[in-house]
Amino acid sequence: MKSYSGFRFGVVAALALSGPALYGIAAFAPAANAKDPNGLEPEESDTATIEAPQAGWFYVRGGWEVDGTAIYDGKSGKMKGIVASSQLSDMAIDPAGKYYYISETIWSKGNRGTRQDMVSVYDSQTLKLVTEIPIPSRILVDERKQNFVLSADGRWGFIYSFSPAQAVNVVDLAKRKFVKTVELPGCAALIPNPGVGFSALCSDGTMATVTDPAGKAAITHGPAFFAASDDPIFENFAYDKAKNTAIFVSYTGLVYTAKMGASPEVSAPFSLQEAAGYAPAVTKPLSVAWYPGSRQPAAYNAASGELFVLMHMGEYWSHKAFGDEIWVLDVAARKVVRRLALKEPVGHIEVTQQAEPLIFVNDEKSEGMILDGRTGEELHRIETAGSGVISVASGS
Amino acid sequence: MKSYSGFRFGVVAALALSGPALYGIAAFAPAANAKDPNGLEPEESDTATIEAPQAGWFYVRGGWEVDGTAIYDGKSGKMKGIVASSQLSDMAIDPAGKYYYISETIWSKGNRGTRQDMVSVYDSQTLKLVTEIPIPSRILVDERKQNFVLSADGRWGFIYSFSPAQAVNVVDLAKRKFVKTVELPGCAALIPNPGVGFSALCSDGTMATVTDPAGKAAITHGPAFFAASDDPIFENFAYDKAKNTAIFVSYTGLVYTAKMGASPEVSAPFSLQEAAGYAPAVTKPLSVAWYPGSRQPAAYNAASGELFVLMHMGEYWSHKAFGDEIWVLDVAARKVVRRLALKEPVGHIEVTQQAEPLIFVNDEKSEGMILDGRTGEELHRIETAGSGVISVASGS
Amino acid sequence: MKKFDADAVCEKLLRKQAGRTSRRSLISRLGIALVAAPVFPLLPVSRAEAAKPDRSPEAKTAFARSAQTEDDTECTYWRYCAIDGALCSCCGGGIHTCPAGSEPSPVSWVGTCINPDNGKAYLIAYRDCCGKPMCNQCLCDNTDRETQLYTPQLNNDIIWCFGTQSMQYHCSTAVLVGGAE
Amino acid sequence: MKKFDADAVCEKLLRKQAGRTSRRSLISRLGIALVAAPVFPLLPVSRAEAAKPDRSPEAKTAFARSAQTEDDTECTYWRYCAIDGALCSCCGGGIHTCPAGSEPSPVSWVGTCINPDNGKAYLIAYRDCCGKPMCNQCLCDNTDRETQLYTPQLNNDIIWCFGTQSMQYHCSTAVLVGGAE
Repeated sequence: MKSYSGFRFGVVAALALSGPALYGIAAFAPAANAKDPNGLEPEESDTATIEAPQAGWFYVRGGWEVDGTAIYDGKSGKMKGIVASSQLSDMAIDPAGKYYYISETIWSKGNRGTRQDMVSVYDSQTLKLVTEIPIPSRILVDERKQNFVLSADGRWGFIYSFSPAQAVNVVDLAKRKFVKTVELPGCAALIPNPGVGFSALCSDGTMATVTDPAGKAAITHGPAFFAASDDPIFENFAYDKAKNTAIFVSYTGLVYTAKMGASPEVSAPFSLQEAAGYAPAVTKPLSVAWYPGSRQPAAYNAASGELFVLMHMGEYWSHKAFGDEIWVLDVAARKVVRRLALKEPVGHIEVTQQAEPLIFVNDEKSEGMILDGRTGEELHRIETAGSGVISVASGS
Repeated sequence: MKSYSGFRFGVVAALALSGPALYGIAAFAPAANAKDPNGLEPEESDTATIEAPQAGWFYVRGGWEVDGTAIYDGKSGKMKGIVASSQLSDMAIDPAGKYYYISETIWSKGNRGTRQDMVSVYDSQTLKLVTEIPIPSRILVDERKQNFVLSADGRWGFIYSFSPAQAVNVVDLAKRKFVKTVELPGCAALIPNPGVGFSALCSDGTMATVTDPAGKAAITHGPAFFAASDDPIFENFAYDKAKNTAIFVSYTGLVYTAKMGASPEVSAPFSLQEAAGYAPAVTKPLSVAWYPGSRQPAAYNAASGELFVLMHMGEYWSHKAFGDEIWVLDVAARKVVRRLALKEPVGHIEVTQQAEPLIFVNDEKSEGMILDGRTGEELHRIETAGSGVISVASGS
Repeated sequence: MKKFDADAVCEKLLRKQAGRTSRRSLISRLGIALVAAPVFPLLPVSRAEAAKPDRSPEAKTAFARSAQTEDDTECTYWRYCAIDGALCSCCGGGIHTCPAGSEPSPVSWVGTCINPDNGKAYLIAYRDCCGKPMCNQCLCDNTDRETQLYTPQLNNDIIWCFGTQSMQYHCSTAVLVGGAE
Repeated sequence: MKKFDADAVCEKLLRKQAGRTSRRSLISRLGIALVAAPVFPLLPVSRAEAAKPDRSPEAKTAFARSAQTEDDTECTYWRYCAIDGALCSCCGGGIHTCPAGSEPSPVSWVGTCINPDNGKAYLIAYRDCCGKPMCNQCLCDNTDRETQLYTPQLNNDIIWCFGTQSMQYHCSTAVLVGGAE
């Protein structure tokens, strides 16, 4: 019987055309009604749309070999959809909430053929590709969010490039075209600088500021303020939009804040460990202490002014070690106000910009955990959530 | 210091050009000698070559999201290299040992753009891409070796296509060009048929034989011999080159042999379970028995005439369940001569064509295990070996 | 176990399709399969057995005996008796809804699943949603009456993305097509 | 800790390169970085400290204290103090040999690693082998003196495949360039 009906089904299957193309499908009379949340009427296929970016959503990159950036609703822990994103791509979210921008590099034959660098533009509600904006180049590196940032008004996209010359490609997102390449030797980690352009951290310990990047693109360097090779600052900085202030953490746990502007002013640093009642951590070996670390070590909630830092016990130069605790730093008070223990070490952290924030962390095995931002209580656990960097839509 | 020397190193690093391009590197005087297997002299970069396909090698596809087909030496358990192979690709090995052929489908922009179907030709010793042979189409499905087979002399490649019409694309591998498409409705699983063309299994329970596929491509069907939907034959057949015989196993464990030729002759089947002293397994529910199953359930060693079948306890329609034991069937004697217990369930099995064969099995977590073909003793365990289908170079 | 009239359905479907041009190339390819179909001899056992559906507990597969009708984000949901892949219900879509940005394939493999609430069998079309990276949520691989590539419409390994803009596999839906009796 | 003359080396390397055309475009890009280099002020602390290398056990990193010289297929092999990725020694290649079909990148990030047998520091070039799918064997991520992208030559996350036919990352080698003193 199965060989018979199976084969005949095949003909039907090959013709079971979906959706509006086919109403003939109603020719099947549904069987008697029975309890089922989905009903037992013949159905048509359709496609969902989703809301514009929400304050409670997390965006999680799949990982090295896993394409896509999954959107999770923090409250329910459910997936909303996936933004297509290829290996080593970076995502930026339109501040107006209309688009997701993916900066990516695709070869015409997978691992060979013609290199194609582009910003792929996705509609935020249909998640459909709107257009591609070709760009000349970009850096190929994983686990970074600072290689593709937007101006506060969403007009300009700044894409870091390393060929191996260091530069920034400027894209006009309104006109959807590449504008120019600004050479920026010795610097990386693009920092928003509203009304000015953008800034970056440099290997000479300074911050560089690029004024009018789409125009004259003047580059100025402030004074050296950190030891770029001795005690590097994690590129994974935080940014407080309302205060127009960037917050940095160094490998030893020095916390710097920078008031952005044409000439950013950097504060004298303070020690994260001292803020928790410990001695400051040092750069020399054989000194075991709590250090910040992992792939995405810090996240910031502007509403509370709290910085969430992944910490682990170790020696200096263990800056990629996964975090065993989250230290919650009140940046203004220079005080660690909470320490949240983690059930297992995690490699990335992000926090929503809500008054009662949610935390997302993930580990090497792609396990994602949504935690209460105050208590650290685990609210949801998501298998194969993605093992890459985590983003949130910026708060208002 | 680090910031200083680090920066200056950068300049050096950016200029540390490799290999023959740069002898200036000898300007560094090596430090005093000390014990080290690799020496302490300045070195130049080079690239390895490997031997032509060896009887003791295994070829393991990475898996769904993992590109590449890794070559492992069975004796040492070491990787020899990787043949580039993209998602859903199939590999065939040139019987003369000169080339690896990858039948693959690549879009010009990853998940979008122009579809490109091709046979990519790799030199077996340099593993470099020699050329690409465009073909019109191929099936997109994972976990199969029967969708790309070669003629015994290596002249012709037969590539299964499903668009959703069923067909076979014939490629002239000597002239490196696509020849023609042979429509083959209702059939799949390409079986070598030396001197004739190829054969295939069909949904009507017959075997189809395509004579002179590159020429007139005449299709004949033999009598129906299996119940294609009731008790399907696993496509993962075995083939004995010396005897020109194909060996098939059905979901319930019926074993068929087919003497290939212009009109293949299929034997009456026997029960694998009976061959092990059990009652034959059945198709009806609630009957728990040992069933064959998994993704690549059977492998054959022609020297001993032994078929290695992955078996699990379960009910009918559990044909994808991973194997807990390997049953070694002496096909001619119709007797299960050994049962090898596995430490954990595995999804694929392959065996070398040596007089003292080695077995390769792998699991969902990409763990690869090399076992002694007689005792089942674990000789090597390879982490992230690949989770896809396993191949060996065909014996002489 | 299934006795709807496939020939009549095919004819209806074809007539509906005849006037449409957008899927013409697809149809012409399908035409091949249709024309070829009558060539295959049907096994004599088939018609006899088809006349006597047996829905007794003893005739149910292991899947059917433990299937439920409450939660379509679990592999045990009754319609998933032959699904393979990520459940669209876990990926921002639904039982017959593709997640945003993906597109349902017009052709699919099928299963015949028994609803435990009423004991009746239904024809389920497992339409893949295509054009987004694989959704790695709720991976299931159920295999009731699942066969090999020579019977493709009953094989759940094939990437069933035909006639879609992109053939990238995203997730699978389980669309109720009708009663299978 | 390191005191070889980088300027002199650079000059030598550049002179060697001048007559070659195949890598011209690469060189011209490198030119940018070289020209830009002198602009950066050097931190005053640097020169003073650089004069006093300290190789006492107390000055060794955790990696250096447990490094070995016997087995280059282990992450603890001394040269791997700042490697990130798959060891080519486990992938059919060797400590300075790319596996068949892959190609060494002419540029790389570097590490300064201490050989425990003689206590001396060496400059190691971590040249990526490119053009084959990622080799998933012997994955290591050691981070002695590893920094961020603004100091790219000391960053081990970048795909260091420049001037190669394909930029696909396959595995990493640890080529001994010379003594770091």
